[in-house]
Amino acid sequence: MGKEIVAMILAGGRGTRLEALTAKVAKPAVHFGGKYRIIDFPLSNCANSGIDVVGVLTQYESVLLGTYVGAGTKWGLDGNNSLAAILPARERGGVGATWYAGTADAIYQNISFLDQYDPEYVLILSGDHIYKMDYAEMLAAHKEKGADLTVAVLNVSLKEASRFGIMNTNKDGSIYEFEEKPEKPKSTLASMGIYIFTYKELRKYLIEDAKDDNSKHDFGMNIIPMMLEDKKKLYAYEFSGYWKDVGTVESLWQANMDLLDDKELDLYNVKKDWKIYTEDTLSKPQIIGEEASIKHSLVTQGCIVNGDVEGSVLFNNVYIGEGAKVVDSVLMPGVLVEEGAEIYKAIVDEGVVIKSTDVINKEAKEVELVSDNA
Amino acid sequence: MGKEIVAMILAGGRGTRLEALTAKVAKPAVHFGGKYRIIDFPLSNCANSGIDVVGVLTQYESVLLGTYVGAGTKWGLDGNNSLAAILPARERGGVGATWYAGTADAIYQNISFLDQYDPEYVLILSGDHIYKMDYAEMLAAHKEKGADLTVAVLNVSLKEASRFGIMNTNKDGSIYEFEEKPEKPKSTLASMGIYIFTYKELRKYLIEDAKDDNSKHDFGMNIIPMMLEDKKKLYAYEFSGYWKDVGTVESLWQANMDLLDDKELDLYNVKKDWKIYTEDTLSKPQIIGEEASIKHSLVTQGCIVNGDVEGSVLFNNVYIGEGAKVVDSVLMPGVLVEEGAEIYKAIVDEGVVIKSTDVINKEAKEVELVSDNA
Amino acid sequence: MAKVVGYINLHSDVSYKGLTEKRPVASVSFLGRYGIIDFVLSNMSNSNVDTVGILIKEKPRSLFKHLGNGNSWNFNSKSGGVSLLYNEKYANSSMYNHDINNIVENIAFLEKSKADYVVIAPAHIITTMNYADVVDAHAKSGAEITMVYQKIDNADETFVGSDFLRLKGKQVMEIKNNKGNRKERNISLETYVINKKTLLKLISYAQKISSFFNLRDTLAYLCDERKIMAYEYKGFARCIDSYEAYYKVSMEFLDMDVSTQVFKSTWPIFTNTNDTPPTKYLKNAIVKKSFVANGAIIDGEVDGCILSRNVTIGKNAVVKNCIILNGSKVCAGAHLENVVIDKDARVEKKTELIGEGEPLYVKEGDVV
Amino acid sequence: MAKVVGYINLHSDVSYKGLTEKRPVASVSFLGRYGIIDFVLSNMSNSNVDTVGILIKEKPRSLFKHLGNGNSWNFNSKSGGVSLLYNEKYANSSMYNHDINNIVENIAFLEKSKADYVVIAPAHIITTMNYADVVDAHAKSGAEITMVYQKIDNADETFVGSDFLRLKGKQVMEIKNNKGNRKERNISLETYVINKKTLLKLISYAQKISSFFNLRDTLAYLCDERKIMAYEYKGFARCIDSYEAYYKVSMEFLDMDVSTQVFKSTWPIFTNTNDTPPTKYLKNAIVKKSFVANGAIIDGEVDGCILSRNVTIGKNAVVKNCIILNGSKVCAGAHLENVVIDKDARVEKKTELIGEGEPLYVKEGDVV
Repeated sequence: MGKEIVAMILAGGRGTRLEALTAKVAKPAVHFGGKYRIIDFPLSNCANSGIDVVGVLTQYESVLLGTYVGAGTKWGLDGNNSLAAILPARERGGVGATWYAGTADAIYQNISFLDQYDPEYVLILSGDHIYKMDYAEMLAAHKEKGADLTVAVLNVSLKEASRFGIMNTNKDGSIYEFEEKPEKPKSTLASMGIYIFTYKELRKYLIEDAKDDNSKHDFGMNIIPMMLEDKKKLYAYEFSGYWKDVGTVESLWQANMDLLDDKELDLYNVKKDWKIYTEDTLSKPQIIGEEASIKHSLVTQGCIVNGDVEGSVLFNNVYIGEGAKVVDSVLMPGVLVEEGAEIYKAIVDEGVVIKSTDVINKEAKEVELVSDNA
Repeated sequence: MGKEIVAMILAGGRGTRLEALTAKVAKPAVHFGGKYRIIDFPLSNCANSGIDVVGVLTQYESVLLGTYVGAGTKWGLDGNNSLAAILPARERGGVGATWYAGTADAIYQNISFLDQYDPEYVLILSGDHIYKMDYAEMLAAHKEKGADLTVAVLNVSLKEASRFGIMNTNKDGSIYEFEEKPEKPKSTLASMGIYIFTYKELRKYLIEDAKDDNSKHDFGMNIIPMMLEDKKKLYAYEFSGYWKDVGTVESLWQANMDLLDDKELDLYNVKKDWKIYTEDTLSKPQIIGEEASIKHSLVTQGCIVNGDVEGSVLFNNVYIGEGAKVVDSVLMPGVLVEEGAEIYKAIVDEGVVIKSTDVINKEAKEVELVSDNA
Repeated sequence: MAKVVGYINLHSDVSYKGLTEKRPVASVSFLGRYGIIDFVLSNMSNSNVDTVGILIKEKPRSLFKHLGNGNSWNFNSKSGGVSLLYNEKYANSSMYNHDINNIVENIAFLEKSKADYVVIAPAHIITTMNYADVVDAHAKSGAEITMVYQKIDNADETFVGSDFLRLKGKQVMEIKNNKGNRKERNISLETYVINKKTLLKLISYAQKISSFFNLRDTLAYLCDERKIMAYEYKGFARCIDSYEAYYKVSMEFLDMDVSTQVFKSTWPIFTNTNDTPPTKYLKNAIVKKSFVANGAIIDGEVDGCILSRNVTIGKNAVVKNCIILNGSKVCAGAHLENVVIDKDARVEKKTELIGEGEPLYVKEGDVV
Repeated sequence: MAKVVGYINLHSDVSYKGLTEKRPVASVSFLGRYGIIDFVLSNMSNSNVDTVGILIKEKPRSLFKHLGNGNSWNFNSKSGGVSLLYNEKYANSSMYNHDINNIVENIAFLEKSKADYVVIAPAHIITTMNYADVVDAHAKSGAEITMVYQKIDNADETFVGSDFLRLKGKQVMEIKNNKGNRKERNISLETYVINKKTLLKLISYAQKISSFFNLRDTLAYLCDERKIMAYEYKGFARCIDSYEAYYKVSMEFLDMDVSTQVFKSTWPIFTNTNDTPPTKYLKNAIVKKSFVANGAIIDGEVDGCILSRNVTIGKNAVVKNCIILNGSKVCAGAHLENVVIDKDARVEKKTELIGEGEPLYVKEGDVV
């Protein structure tokens, strides 16, 4: 019995622009929002969209990611017919051991996984975007248009457009041209790196692309241009709402701050039915001491707060000593801020101890990253 | 809180002597005993011995193995403090992408995984042996002796001894010499490839071995000789009971046949408390037709038998047509034997269709392997 | 499909003599491998109804055990799942222990659901019904209530005591009890699709009429004033409403023409795992026309039987037309015909047991 | 440690007024994040007792939900696990609905276990007891029965109505009710280690004496003729045996010296996950000396409180010395002191509620 749709999450990249934060974990496993890891967002979106087979393609520091994804239990993907499968680069019979060479190559190397489910459609996702999206609606649009490929796009400002891959479309939403980071953008529809392919087309193009030694084996650079050239039916699907590629320390910080200001990403599920699932941490309750002051912040279970916290996001088991000041900062799990220490506009990596005499980034112009892995 | 012991199962090898059976799956994922995969045995042994963190090291065709092991649910290893973690070869921060180069190197590449659990002892297992063993008893022996390394050994016949790695021991069980496949064995204590190391010793030797470019990075060839040279405390732990390394088509066939003859491996749990856990297959009941005859065989759920079956092992969803004859054979999942076909002394690979006019291996001298992947 | 929530309705008067003395009908072993409830649960799962409430009438214990966390039935453990709805308050007062009171006692289950439609189905009527089809037809018809029926021509033999529907076109005019005095009937399969809002109104209305009124009574009472649509189901259906029917339907499945109607690769029947090894046939085994579950060890003659998990048939024992439940042992040389043996019983060496007419029943754990 | 099976004994007369009207003591919310039963379950898990039977007295529904498949308590789902043992037969006859009858009704649980020893512990006495230590001492003493006690010097204030032990050396001579007329007492923590064989004999013996006899009665009856060992437990222990005690012990935890005795990294307290986001503090939040669970949104003043999951405190609301359970909402400008608010209630804008003496109680779902 074939599946209608299978999702493949590209989670192999290191994300070097996140510097020390990805020294020991893959980017999709980076902490976000006081409680989550980035990959919780595409995985929860899959679960909430009713997609029940999800492949997670890994290569860089995949152990934590692999055990984190486990069998998909955290997202409810552990029924008899549902699954989150870790797909590492590996040695294959008749091929040998090969690493993933590009986004398209990674999917190509897992054609036998896809064939096993014989899906009509394949959803390609990135493991490092923060957003809530109903892929079922995108699939409905794909089916309605009879498309070979549907690309989710976001209407960005003209200024930003030259940082993105831009889809130039006709009035009916069909794509006639794709420009990677155009200097003079003709449109403002930026690709979100979210693709729904009709699988038999995808399969054909992946096999063709794999034969081409000059190809970068990349969806944006190779597969989409090939399909446009062949006059395949490519459509843009416009998404509106919060979406963020947290590619840099600055953008990761900003995305955390966005949560404090009620941007469109609603973790509190006011619109119901779209919870972001994550791991359950075994921690004591959040304890707020007698001398504490907390404003305009997210604080999660396991924290002990005795000092002043403002405009900040505190992850699991963070400890803030008396008289300490934490302003506009993101404190990853297990950070210990000793009495009287001060931190401004910083991301503090997992487990770091801030000494009582430390004053971090008082100027607070740029975001400062504090890590033991620096 | 450190774990007392963590188990690491080496499951990366292809097992080329199993020929077509491992064309598309790693050896530990090969089917065995009508219902199981080989890796069910070490994993069930771990679960039954009370070991609750198990790493499974994969490289060759790891997708099926990875999704099969999942989060360890099949073996009950899915509590809040228990885990079966897939550890593929991968790209690491500061190191780059590296394949596993040998048994010791595979463990070396996962030192950070082990460090995370800070175990006192590490149990190294092979993913392709069939046996029931209480590792807790072996650990007790290791602790009692104050050993740095305990090697499980099996007392084999003198004739067989030259096929194995042989441990030469003193009266107190301490190992003074290790000989790999000796022509003239001094003892008959064959290494089973099951090691308990005191972790701080293992860690030291792995790091030392990794620096040596001339090393094969193998436990038997490199680590054990180094430790013997350093006069470390190595002890043999004698195991008695059924144990089989199913390395060849012939030995895999034989191990299946052993189940029919009440050898010491008891799947029916007469000695209780030592179930071999495996995946639950969604199949209809086993249906035996009006014209069927089945003797001296194992037949599992989902099979439909209308013909004659004798001395054979039938896996899930095997179909035997009327008048077909299946003798001394192992039929992997989904094999379809048409009416009137005959099969003698064969292993028939997953999903193979045996045509009604086929007569397989009537001579029945050697075991014949029938596979579509040949 | 629109948003649907399911109820499995275990409130009924069906019982199977000794088999249901200590367990509810829903968890009686069936075809060696299943519990009776697995079929309706699998139908829910295969129809993508992923939130299911089980209206438990009595003896909840074996159901807790059988259902575990519902993973075996393919429900997403986050967005859906199985809820056990038990009416402790009325458990021991039979007149009040009915489906409507159970729904009311556990009303939070229904209220918090965002479903538009509710599917209600019993466990003891075995079908392979796709509720998605019924819901689609229901939605198209514009009706608030749809009842599923099957046209049968042996209503004098099966479904006696069930309801039949008097129809006018596709509308239900009357709901009456099948007394078995006619062959052709449009038999109610006790499967309903009701708009969630309508169901909420219905239960408060029912409670006003009489606190003894169950769902069936309410629908029967209302069908002349409200439009109730009828949906004809043409697939496989068997009503296991007595010990005799349990035996008869079980035996019917040994006919491949019957069992292939139910066991289809596109419509899996889910159940829980038991980690039992394959069945072992020893040298004296002669097995024909039987269903055999895993873990059995057979060294005798078995013909026309259903053997559950971990059954042992000793050397040269002869077992014909029997149903033998989990863990029971038939010792060497025993001779059984037409017998139902409950769990963990033991038939001693050379014992002869032959059921005449109605199959003999051997109690759980008995030694005979 | 030797093979041990655990019973969590929910048979007691303890209740917390409104809080236990619809749920058993075991599943009452505690410290924002837990159910009362989580502490004894975690003790079992941390002591490596991996097979646990829960002797449910009443209102099983919320327990089914809370416990799920037991994974949250770290029980290996294959070799151990949580079994819900419910005594349907006697659920509505209070004299017969006691622990011994429950054990008997569910005797298969005990019989199939291969344990040598049985640990029995209640849910409403909060400890961090390592049962492995008790079992070791029990095994060494050679006794068949061991009772755990704590020496306290405020027996006039706490554990009133509990038992105390009269000891001679390490042997229990008498078991009597603590009437609160003395400060120093060796209080029974209702935690017993009994050899499995002895327990089996004990329950059949108890039934012969009187079918009203529960386990405590039986031990009290027997302690002059049988050797019962006493084991002194010196760790943290609080008895939550009333609404007042529930409030008082909860508030005590806000003292870091108390809570650090219980929350230790080597002794995790397990509970189930609820997938709630972090607590959100808005610009007007002033929070001090409080426990806050995830999912809360706070824009007012909170001092000396325990807030459960998904609580909302509106702008400039003032909440002091309150316990607020899941999903309740305190609207802008309200003023609360010394109040316990049950789940999903709503305190309207500018409402003032002040508990004098005993804390006020606001019912589940109420709007005040």
